[in-house]
Amino acid sequence: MSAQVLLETRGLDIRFGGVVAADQVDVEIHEGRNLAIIGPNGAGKTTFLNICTGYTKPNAGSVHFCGREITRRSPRQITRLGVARAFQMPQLFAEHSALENLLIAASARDRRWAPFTRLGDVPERDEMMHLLELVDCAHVAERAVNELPEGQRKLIDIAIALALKPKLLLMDEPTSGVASSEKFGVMDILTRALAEAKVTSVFVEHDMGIVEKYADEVAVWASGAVQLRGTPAEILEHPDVIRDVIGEEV
Amino acid sequence: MRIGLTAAACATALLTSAAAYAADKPAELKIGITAFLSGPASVFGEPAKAAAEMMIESMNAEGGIGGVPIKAFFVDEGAGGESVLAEYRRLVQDTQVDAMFASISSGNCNKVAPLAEDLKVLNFMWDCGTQRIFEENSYRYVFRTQANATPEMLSTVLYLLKTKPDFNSIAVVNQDYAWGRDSWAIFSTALKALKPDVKVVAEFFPKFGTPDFSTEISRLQALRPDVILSTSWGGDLDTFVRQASQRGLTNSSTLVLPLAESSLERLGKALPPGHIVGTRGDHYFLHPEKKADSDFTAFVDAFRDKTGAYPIYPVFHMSQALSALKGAYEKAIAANGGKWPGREQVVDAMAGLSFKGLGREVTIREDNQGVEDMLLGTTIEAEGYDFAVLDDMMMFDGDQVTTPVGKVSIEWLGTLSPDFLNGVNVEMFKHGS
Amino acid sequence: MSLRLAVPLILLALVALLPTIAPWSQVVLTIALAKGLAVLGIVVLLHAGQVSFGHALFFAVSAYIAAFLGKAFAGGELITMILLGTLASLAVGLLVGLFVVRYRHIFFGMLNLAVSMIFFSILEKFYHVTGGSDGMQVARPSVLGVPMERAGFETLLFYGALVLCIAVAWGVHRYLESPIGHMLKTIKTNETRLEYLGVSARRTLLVGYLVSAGLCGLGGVLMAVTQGIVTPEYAWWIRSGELVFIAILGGSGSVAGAFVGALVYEVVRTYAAAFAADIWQMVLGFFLLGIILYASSGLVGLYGKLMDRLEGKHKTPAGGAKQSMEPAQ
Amino acid sequence: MNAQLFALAMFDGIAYAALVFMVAVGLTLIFGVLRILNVAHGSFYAIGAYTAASIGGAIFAAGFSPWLAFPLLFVAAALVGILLGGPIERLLLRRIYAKEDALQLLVTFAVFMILEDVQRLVWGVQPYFEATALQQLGNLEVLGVFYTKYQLIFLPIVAVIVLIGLRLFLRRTLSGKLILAVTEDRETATAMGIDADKVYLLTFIVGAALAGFGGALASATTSVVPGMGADMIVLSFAVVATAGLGQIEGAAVTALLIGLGRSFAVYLMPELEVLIPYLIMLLVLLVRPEGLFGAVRTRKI
Repeated sequence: MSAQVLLETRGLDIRFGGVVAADQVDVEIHEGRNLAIIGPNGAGKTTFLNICTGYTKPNAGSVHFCGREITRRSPRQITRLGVARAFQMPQLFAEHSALENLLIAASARDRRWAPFTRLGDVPERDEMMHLLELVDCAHVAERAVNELPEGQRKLIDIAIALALKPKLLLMDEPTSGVASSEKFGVMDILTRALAEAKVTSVFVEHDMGIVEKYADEVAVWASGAVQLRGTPAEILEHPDVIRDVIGEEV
Repeated sequence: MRIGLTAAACATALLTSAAAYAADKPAELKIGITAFLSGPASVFGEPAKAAAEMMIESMNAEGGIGGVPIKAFFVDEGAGGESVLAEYRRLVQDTQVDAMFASISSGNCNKVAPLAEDLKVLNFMWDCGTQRIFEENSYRYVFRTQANATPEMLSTVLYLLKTKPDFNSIAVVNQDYAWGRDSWAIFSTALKALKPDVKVVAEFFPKFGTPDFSTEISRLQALRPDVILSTSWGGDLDTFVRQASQRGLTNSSTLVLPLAESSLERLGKALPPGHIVGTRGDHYFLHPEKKADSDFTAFVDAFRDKTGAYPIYPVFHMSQALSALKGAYEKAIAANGGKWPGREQVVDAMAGLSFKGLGREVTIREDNQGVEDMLLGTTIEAEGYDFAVLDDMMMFDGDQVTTPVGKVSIEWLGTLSPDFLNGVNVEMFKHGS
Repeated sequence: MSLRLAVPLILLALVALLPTIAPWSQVVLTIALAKGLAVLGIVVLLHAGQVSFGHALFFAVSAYIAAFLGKAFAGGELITMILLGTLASLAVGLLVGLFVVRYRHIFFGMLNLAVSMIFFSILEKFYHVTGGSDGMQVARPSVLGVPMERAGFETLLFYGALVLCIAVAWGVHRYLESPIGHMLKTIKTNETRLEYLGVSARRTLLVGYLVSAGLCGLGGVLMAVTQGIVTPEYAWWIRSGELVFIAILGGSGSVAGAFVGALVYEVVRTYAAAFAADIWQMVLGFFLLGIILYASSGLVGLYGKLMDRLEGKHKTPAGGAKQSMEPAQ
Repeated sequence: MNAQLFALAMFDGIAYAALVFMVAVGLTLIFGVLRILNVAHGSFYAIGAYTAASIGGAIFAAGFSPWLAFPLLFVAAALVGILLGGPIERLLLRRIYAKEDALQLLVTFAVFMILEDVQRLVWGVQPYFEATALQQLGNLEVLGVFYTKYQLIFLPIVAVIVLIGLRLFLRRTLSGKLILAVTEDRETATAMGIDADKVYLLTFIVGAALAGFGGALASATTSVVPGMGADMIVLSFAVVATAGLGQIEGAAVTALLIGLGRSFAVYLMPELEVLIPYLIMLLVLLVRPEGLFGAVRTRKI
């Protein structure tokens, strides 16, 4: 593969009590190739994202981003290097409106503390409105985020991550909580937005239809380790996957 | 509505202040009294308030002062210094009181003295003990109608040296605030001047309001000083004495307690015989010269009926302040040809004033400090009282034990020599005689 | 001009004029303004969802600085006192802040309490330096080199404080509306996300903490020169509790509420102490309970509701000058 | 410092720690379950002391046996728990569980202010002193120094009994297990059908009664004066935070730490005495931000 390696983990290992959440995980994520992570619950998918973003510290192993070691850095430092994250449960600023959530993110990105400028007047406002349009949430820009339906909250959560203009975006089940009829709509919006922003994405996903349509590569997780990796076509036809993963999901 | 009233009051104030002299006789003579009605020091404030009410009632029944009845407004010092100052201003500027009695706490005296001077209102520091105020500043409107810490401590040293001349070592357990620190500075300076060979074996300043002296008592028992001084008062003193007597410390050391007169009744049998007690003046419900006086005993009985306790020194202090007020007005009225005096005339009349509260006569010196005789005694058990009373009492001459005008107490005390002890006039009294 | 805007302006004018008709109120009002500044400090932290039960510390630090300056320079200079006092509070705020911003909620509150109690104990214990529990006199300072009489000084303090408070309130309001102010609020709602934006929650809180320490410091100097005396009581935990009390009374999170609360509190306290001397604490206690149970948005919230009713609106409108001073709840 | 002084400081520290523990353990129990830091706990302590001292004074004056002083301790504790704790939880705290920490704390602060004045209205301002219980047990001479058996032996034993009793109550009885379940995981416990209202009420009563018990025990050794609650509560806060919120055994260890620290300070550096609890708290929290025995909780994202 010619694409440059963005993120690379070597020998990640962690366990909680008796549960093995990561066991010798070696993963490479390549620029421009969207990776879907699939696998049964408890396989360690979220833990993988937590380790990559510094929220959980591994017992052993290393994480490199763009060639730089980030294993024991904090989420904040890793974010500043260009890794953004969207969450399974949207992590929003509950008392702020959708637009304000994005404006805070944009101010954070640009280090704009500006103690006497109103948040609503920062120069990134137009850019953020555009981002809201991109995720199809412009019409709820002024609404408080805790009043919005889950689907829109997920999109805003992702938009916050996109607002940081990351090189790599890690998404934990972007379509969970979204009505199944809307999932493809949401993913269409997202893919468009990701493409426009030239962001590589990694997403944890349970819906194989989504994986098939939107992923460039798939990694199958089980018992804290990557069991298989390949293109969606290869993976989704693999008998083990059909038995252990898809079987469970259907 | 309130603002309208205030405005009217202020307008009147402007008019009257223009004619501060030769004022008309007012409908009432208003005084503001600050006292602790909450917090630990309310053991002093509450009896003083009760006494003030009783005394004002009886003064008013006899025509008040120059025919004008007195009306008192009380301020709770327990509400904090800030609140006291705000109330003080309100009483002076809004209620337009004629005089202020402030205060019990030395800290509050420090605060109100400059304020009284600014507001040009007659202020009696009716109970606080700090000797510093008139030594560090001079005032026109501020007077102290009783003694201060220096005569109180010096007389204690004298009493101790006269009754227990051979003691060698002393320890101190005082409350950790200005009174505790200052009184020890005065006491130790005087003691070192009068008996240079005494060893100070321990100095404890436990936190004000501390509930537990166990550790200090353990140490004192290990050190076994001949004498233990404590100028504490109220709950702190009670706690210390009780814990000390429970653990036998009172058997091995003599306690010297300059403020214990105010705790005698509460302590009951916990304070055993043989310990030295001061009265912050000649304030004692069995005052050897007064206990045969029917007015005095009638007051003591009435006070007991009202409050359930014998009067303690703040009651005497209150009587002195009220009597000083009466004396000053009467003197000013006389000087004014029988007409009601202006405020400044009353202040003028304070110079050299002598007045008599429940105890002996007190005289105001030229530095506005009152001179008062000092009574101390040693505890005994006596029939008719289920608490310790005083025996082997000594009365010291106030003039001799008060810092001379213009001198700073600590410096003056430092210049005393052991001969001083033999030069002071002492009158002796026994319990029951 | 709308009624909603007119009433506060009329109240402000009344406060400004009151001392000319009731001179004794001048000092009470100055004290209320001084406390209002400190309460504003509490309000800033409330935006981050944190409650400090030790902010009296900063109040006391600057007050003692003023007292020491006055002692060292025989009176001293008001402007120097204000500047150095506030600076000292900021310095202590930085020192304490670096430690306490690692904690949240009860721990944050209790650690602040502990630090302030340490300072309180030191003030009480080191009698020979600090005057112990009796405190220190604050000599009346000169103002820009001009020595002052009491009356003139008090008037100047009052109007100076009033102007200062208006300016500071505006500044704090702008700070809270700014990006960094909004980031402070996200510490309350979602600190994890803030970190995932690449922003240090601790540093953001530290900035807020410094602002609040500075505000308390400013209030402390003002209080010290108004009172003419400082005592360790300035740093006592009950005093910190009082600041939080006033913040809630005024309307938690409201800039205007800090001052409204402080004014009302001082008046209630003064009158409760004067007319119910035995039970003034109880009166305040019930007052506080009533506010929390029946009007938890505080006086400013009550005012908002009243105005809504007067204007015939049943739902809270989005606009309005007063409204914008309140945080989104 | 020689061996004798060392031993004396130990004895003093342990006796003091026993009293502090009694108050702090009630506070931490309440916090563990209700998640409220109860400022009014200081008032419960003071009222317990007043109750024991005033009832004691009355019955001993009437000629009853001085040994009644010991059952009286429990009566005072029960009165505080049931007459004060119960109504306060039911009528007041129950209405504020949904509110922010700060408001909850302020509600208890308001209760504290109210109870301060209630104490003054009921008991006046004169100090009470009722040491019958202490006098009944007499003194003990250790290393040439007299100690009261009450402080040297009785208080520490009571503290240990309370500690063991609480452990047994929490681990062996149904009510105790319910309390523990709610302390450990409130959501799950209520989801499993535990009647949280009842658990809250019970906990608050027990916690308040412990504070009252602490006050009653202290009343034999000290003057009962207005304002005694305010100092105790700050000290208990320090103990509870240092121990880790909701940690009962931790409160015992911390109380001992603070008690010993304080008494050694009196012997070595009296100036530091009042600072000791706070210094210990700061040092502990610098190293262990959750307190000595507190556990780190990571948020699930």
